[in-house]
Amino acid sequence: MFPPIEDIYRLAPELVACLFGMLIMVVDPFLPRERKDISANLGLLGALASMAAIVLMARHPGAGMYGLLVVDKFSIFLHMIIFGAAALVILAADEYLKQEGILQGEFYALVLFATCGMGIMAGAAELMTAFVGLEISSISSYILACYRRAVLKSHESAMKYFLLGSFATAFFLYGVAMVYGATGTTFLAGIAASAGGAAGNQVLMKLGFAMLFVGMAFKIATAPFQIWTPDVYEGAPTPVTALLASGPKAAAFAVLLRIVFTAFGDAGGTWFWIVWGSAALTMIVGNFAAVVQSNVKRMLAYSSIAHAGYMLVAVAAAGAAAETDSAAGIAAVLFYLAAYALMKLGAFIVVSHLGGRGEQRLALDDFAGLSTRQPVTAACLMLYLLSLLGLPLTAGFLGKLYIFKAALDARLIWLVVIMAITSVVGAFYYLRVIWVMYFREAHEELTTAPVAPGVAAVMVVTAAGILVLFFFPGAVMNFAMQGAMALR
Amino acid sequence: MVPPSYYLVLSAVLFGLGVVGFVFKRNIITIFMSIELMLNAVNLAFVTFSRVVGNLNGQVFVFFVIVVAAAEAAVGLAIIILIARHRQSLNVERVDLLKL
Amino acid sequence: MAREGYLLSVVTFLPLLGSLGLLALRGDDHVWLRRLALATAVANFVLSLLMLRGFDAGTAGYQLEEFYRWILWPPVNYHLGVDGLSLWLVILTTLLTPIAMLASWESIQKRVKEFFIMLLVLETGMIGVFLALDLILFFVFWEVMLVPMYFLIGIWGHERRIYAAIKFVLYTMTGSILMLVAIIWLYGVSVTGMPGGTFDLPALQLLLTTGQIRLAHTTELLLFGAFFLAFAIKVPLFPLHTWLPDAHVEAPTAGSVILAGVLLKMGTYGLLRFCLPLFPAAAKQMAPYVATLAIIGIVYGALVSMVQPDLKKLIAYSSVSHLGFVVLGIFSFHPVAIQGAIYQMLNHGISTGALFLIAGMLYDRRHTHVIKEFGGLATPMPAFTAFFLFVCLSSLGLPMLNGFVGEFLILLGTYQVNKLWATWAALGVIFSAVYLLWAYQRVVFGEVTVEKNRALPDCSARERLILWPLCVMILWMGVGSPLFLSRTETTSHRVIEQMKRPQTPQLARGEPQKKAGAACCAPTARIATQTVQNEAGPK
Amino acid sequence: MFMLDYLWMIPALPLVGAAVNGLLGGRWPKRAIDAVAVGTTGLSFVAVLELVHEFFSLTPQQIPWVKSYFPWILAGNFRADFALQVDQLTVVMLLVVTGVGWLIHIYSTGYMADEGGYYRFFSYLNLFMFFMLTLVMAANYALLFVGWEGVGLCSYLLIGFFFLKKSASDAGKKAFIVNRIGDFGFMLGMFLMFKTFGSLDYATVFSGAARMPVEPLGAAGVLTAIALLLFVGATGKSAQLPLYVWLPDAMEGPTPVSALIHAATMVTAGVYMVARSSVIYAHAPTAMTVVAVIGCVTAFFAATIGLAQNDIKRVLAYSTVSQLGYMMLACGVGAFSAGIFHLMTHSFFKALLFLAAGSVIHALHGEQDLRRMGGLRTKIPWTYWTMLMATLAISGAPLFSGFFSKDAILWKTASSTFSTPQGNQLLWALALATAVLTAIYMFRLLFLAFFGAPRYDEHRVHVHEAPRSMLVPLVILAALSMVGGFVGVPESLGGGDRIERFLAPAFAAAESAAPEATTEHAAKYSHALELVLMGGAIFGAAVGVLVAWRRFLVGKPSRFEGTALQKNLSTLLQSKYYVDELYDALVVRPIQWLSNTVFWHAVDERAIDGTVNGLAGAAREVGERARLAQSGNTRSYATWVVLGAVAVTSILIWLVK
Amino acid sequence: MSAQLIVFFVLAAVAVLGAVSLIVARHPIRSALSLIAVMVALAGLYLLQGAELVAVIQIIVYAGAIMVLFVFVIMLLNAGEEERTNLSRMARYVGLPLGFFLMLQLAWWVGRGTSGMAPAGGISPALTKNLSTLLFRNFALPFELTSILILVAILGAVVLAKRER
Repeated sequence: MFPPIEDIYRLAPELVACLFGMLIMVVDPFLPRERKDISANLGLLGALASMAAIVLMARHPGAGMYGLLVVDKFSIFLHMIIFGAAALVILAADEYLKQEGILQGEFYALVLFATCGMGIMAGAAELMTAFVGLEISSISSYILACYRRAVLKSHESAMKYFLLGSFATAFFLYGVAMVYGATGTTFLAGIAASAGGAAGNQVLMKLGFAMLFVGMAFKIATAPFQIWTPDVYEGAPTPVTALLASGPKAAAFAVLLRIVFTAFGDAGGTWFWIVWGSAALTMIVGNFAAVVQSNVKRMLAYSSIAHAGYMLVAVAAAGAAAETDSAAGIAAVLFYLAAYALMKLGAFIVVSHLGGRGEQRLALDDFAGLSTRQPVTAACLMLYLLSLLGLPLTAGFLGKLYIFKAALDARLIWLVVIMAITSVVGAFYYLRVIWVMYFREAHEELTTAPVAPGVAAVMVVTAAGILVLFFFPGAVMNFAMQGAMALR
Repeated sequence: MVPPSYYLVLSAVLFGLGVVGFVFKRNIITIFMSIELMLNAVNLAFVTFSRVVGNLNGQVFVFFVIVVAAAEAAVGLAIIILIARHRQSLNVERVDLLKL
Repeated sequence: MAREGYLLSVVTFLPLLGSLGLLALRGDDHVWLRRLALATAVANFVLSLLMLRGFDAGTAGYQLEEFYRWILWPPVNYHLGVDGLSLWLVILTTLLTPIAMLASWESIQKRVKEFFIMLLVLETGMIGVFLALDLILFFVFWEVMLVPMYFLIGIWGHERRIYAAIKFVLYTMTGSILMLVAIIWLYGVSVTGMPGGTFDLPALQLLLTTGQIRLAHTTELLLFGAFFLAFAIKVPLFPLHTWLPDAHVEAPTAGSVILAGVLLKMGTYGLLRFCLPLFPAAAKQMAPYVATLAIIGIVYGALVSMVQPDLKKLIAYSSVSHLGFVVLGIFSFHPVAIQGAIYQMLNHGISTGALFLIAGMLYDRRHTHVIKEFGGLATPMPAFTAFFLFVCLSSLGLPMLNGFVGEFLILLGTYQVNKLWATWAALGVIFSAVYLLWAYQRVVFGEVTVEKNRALPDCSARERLILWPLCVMILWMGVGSPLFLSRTETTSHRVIEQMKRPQTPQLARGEPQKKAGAACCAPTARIATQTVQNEAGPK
Repeated sequence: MFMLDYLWMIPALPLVGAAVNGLLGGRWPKRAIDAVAVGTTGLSFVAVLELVHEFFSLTPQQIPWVKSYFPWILAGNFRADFALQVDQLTVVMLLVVTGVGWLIHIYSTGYMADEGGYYRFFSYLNLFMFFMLTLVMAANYALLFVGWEGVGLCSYLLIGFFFLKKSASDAGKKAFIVNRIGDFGFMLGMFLMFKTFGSLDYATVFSGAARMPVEPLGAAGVLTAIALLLFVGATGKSAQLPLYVWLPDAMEGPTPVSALIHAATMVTAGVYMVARSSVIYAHAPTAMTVVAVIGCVTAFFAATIGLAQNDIKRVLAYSTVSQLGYMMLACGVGAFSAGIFHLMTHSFFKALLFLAAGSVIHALHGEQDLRRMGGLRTKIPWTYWTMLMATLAISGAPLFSGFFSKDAILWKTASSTFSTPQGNQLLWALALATAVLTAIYMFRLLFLAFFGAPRYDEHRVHVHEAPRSMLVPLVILAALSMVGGFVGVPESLGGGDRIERFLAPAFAAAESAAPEATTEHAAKYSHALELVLMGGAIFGAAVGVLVAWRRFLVGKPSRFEGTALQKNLSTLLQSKYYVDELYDALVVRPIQWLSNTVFWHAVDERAIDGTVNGLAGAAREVGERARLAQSGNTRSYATWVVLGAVAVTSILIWLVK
Repeated sequence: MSAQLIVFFVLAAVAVLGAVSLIVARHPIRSALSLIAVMVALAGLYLLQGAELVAVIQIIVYAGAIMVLFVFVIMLLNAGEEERTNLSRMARYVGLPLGFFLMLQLAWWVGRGTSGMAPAGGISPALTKNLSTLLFRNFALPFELTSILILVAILGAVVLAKRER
């Protein structure tokens, strides 16, 4: 009756995360105000421990929990991204929470729970499981978004995220129902097996897929479902924004990719054009809207939309190449996800550090002369921006390279051209931040708090990661490739 | 013997009404209600389909949906309370500090 | 696998090393910052001269090659090599960098540390561009160079520096991003001829010339277009030139020197290195249009430069005109003309570099580039006047000075191919005299009009130290051209050689099939790739 | 055979002088500078004499004697060596250049004694010698072009020597640029030559050209094209129509410069070049005709202007243009040796004229206006006498050098076989008219300057004879202009016409290509006829002198005087036919307008930059539009989601099959 | 026209009307009540399809617990009449039409797609036993996860409701 021990191993990271989450919930209330850092350390420890647990999980590949969950290279790769992101966020959040003076213990617990949910999404081989995982991560994120309870913007972002999020989830659920109705199962493999039955089922399948896509596209934030992103990202506490930008996106991509390639793989034609259009629209909207932003945080939000678009290009490429091989595209997505997580996390964390108390310092002008005030911070931020821009010596460049390659192999010339042009547009706003930091003189009253150790650590890790991913992409790319293979 | 498609059409209609409600309502709470309406529609579809495809998974899913709905309700209402506390209005259109 | 020492790597990365050294120094220790930077640059110059020793003028192919694997999939390699084309350009770079440093010895006072770091990083980038034989590696250097240049203009530039800097970067990126796409596409094509494909330039060249891979005509045109756009912007070719005047006027002296001296050459270098050998058919088809643009550039640039009130702008537009000659020479596909083009690249680097240095010296004294502000400088600054004249003469192509040899060869070669082009282009020879002599007259001749100028100091020892080497080079290259040309000879012929394609269409697969995409993804195929890669690496 | 092996020393010596003076002269005393400058040129003159001596010991097969030193340009199939050559033509030129050049150097030491930038002046002058010698000794067109442009540079520098004067630097610039226009043609000529013969070496080119058929009159073949293109260069360098405009302005330079560069040597480079390329021209009668006509018209045209100028140097300048026209005419009618002959004599008397004029100016403390001179005959006798000799020579007084050379040209023009007899007669008539005019304006100059009452303020200006350093050259040159002609006494006067026979081998190829003189042609143009025409020429000169005497010395106004026609005519002449104004209006201004208004502001700033910035603006516009979607209103957001859902479902259901 | 069909139509009518009144009602309480009505009607439909357990839970948990929570909050905030602002032209002129269009599209295509469908014969009746085996064995993972979900919800409620310090 009790599931075999291997299944426990297969769930190891999630379990560890949850255990630590609960532990924090138990411990935190008993901690005096000034010793809250214990729960911070516990959180960090939890994240790291669950990262370690990934190894345990990796040792037991294959389906588990009656086929609801699958451990493959794909899932492992995403686990690393997700839990890594969580660890970094927790690392950096400490300073933020202190300066904002908001209660901390629950924060880390929630981050861990959210991560757990994302982990489930990454490994889910069945739609309902994915859905539950999705809900866990979403609900935790709603709360996190609302974490600055004294701040109206924070509520607002939480409210918008919550309303629209559950709206989208409803669509997702409806899609699940349709697919279930059409195939009699919600197991991805099963769907693939029984797809394409009677004509009627075809309609249901199509509706089902459409709804599932809406749900996932919403989480990934691709046009026209990107609409919530800027507001939520801006309103949420910046570390949370960092998490939102990296973790859930990766998890949602995991689900989308599984749905698209495992469940609907052979029906490539049916969804290709949707992805195509959405990708093009997303890149355009994201990049152009970012040009006119004066709030750096919001600008980064738009840029993350744009990057979702880039990744979608790779998905489209994989789709176009579906009948022969889509590994290249999927691998490109995975690699880009990794790179993207690094640079976005880094950028948002630095921004949260610079934002100062109450996030008052997010306007572009507040970054003036940063290069003289905090050279290293400025240099790191520049690195992230250049990476987002896709300049060489950064992971972003190789990411773009792989996406371009996949897209060109799939002959998506126009998508490539759009991507190229829009990424040049990207230069506009990334460079603007750089020149404000470096070319403008700081106006006097600007003073930035010294970099907290946590933030420093995050900057080191992310910056190093970005460079390493450029100079030695071999291992990562190999892993991504195998993960991609695992999907088929 | 009622053909399943009747149920499904009904669920579709309810779902659609939920969507319309979301777009139409201004009061945050009622908007949330229309989401609940959509979830209910989904449940109906699940139950019906489970009857059609001949396994009980659908009904099991209904439980999950309900639990999720509950959780969402708890959190959502909490958020709504916060909003209501800080600005004496539940009109969703008045909540637009974040824009452009 | 050819491994002939590590000289090229050393030459490429020594400046980077130096910049790291600078990082270690204290920011306010200007003296030692300058000294260390200069020492690095000079050392690099000496090292680069060592290339001449190992370089055999007789062999056409790449020499002193270095080849290491970098990324397994797609197979990107660290592949350096030098040939007649890149040899002198590298030396030009290593020569101009220390000179640029000396030029900014005193004029740069804020953020000295960053300044010299940027210069050194820039040098690494430029040398890398000239030496890289792997398309991706090339592109990496090509893009990396943007950043330090962006900063040089943006931080140490003059009034409208921001606009200039951003304009510069956006212009360049627009071209280069498309080039990246084209590179990847080319890789995709290469897969059809070689399992796993390759980004390696010699390998690609071999595949193309032996007909193992063929480009469908439209494909070739598109790829050519993408590459050409990137390079044409860099050159800059009319009508893509408008970033140049702004960038030059706003950049600090050192920036302008490097920009005019080396960066512009990357465009023409790229044309010679990639556009012609890789896409001959397209190049031939487009030649008339390109030549027309080049000629327009020559005349147009000269005329516009004639009426510039700002000395630096004037020189900038003259660059447009001069590089028009180079492009024309390249696209006449005549060995003599190509020789001339290569030579003209070097000449322009030295002469225009010197001109900008001179403009910089005026700026140091009077903090303006406006010609009206000067006049009659011959009285207070005789030595300066002499240098200025000498450089002007070399720039307007007086025989026995370097400029003439280049222009003459270009026109001579072009004339053999197309009389009309050469005739129109030769007009530039007249106009160059007009604008340079006119500017010269307005600056140095006549009575001193502005009181401030009456007591201007003549060239300091440092400034003489900067200008003398350049003047010597100018004369030397004007009289002893064979020394240089003999080493570019084989290269220029090889370009023509590489433009040949086998006529019999074996495996006329223009487009890379999706299979190709697949093949290079399968791990097994990837291993195969590498094995092939190793033989196919440097040929 | 020392000199023949070390030809390079001849140009190298002045170069050394130039370098030494230019780099070190600044800190040296005048004496040292003189020593270097005069010494080096003198040495190269001596070297030339030695060379000539050795030259006569060469067998005809060894001529032209070519020595190649080092390759200058090597590229593909193009090769240009630093190679010098010597043949009869070169010898004459060398003697003229170094000889006259040396004299003028000596003269300058006196003339420039109290000018600033002394060392600069001499280093430029030496540099000029170097380039001029390179020009005449070059063994291929590329190297010739080096000298060609080099002398242009030096003339630019020397004209603008007094750089404080705007007019001076302007004149220098004008000279260089106008020459560049000529060089444009010259370069194209070289390119075409290379395309045709695959080389620019004289040997290859000439032998190649000699083998090609003569192109009929009126035909425009390759050789004609080459010849005409080269001639464009010649018009620039030798101040022929339409590019003569720079020469008069060039008088802004110091007088010795005018004497050396703008009278004796540089301006004759064009003539030399045409003569050097005689083979090519001989094969292109069309080109020949053009050359002849241009030369002849220039001669007349310039002479007319010379009549009305008041600046002593400008008069001489226009006379130079006119005399150069003669030489071109000679070349044009195939009388290359006559052309060179006149080139030589002209270099004597014209140099003398300038130097003498210089001495006059020197005496009057820089006064150049003829209207403020007069009665100098007694005050500066040496100058007067030497100048008289020169004037007689140029006016073609019998037995003076000018007489023989000019007469040779006139006769050859009349008897040319290159164009139709009518054509010849026309050219001859015009040339004769020019001769008359020459006599008039030269004697006008003489009378106005040296005769009559002094028209300058005698209290301030006390006239004094020039120092010996200036007089010696005057005297030597005077002697030369008197006797110099005897190397070319025509057969008709029982002379051997030595120079023609000496130069014959240099133009042999050209001669052979020239149309065969038919027997009746030979009969028609007999010695008798030649003597008759000669008489005509002498008579014409006499008339000219008389007119000048009557008008400017006696001062008796003719009936013609005072008429409206005369007034307009004289203003027209005084303002030199408004040619400069014409060029300014037709060429200079339009180009400036085009560059400034159209190209720079309209195209560059509006069109191109406008587009670029417009694109940037457009990006912002799109951004503004895109952000409008972010109304901040959740209902709108929901609408977007619904929109998406509808789109996706519809696409899947309706579009995807 | 069997009895079942009649019952179905009655319940369906109730559901739809309830939904409509949920939308049109100005006062939140009325909306809430109408939603409850919908739920009850749906519970009836579940019964009609032999899904007793679901029906019961629908009544107890959904209509009972969750909706009570809603009503409670409405009371707590004593939210009054909804003000029908129209700040979003988008929603008014695009959103509503599209919403209806989506409804019709779904209804139409689902109807067509499932027209042929008949209940699969011989299925294991929805006995609580069978359900629980599914729930506690095959779907144990999501089931356990829901516990975390609840935990998160509680945590969230705590965090958000806790008074500012």
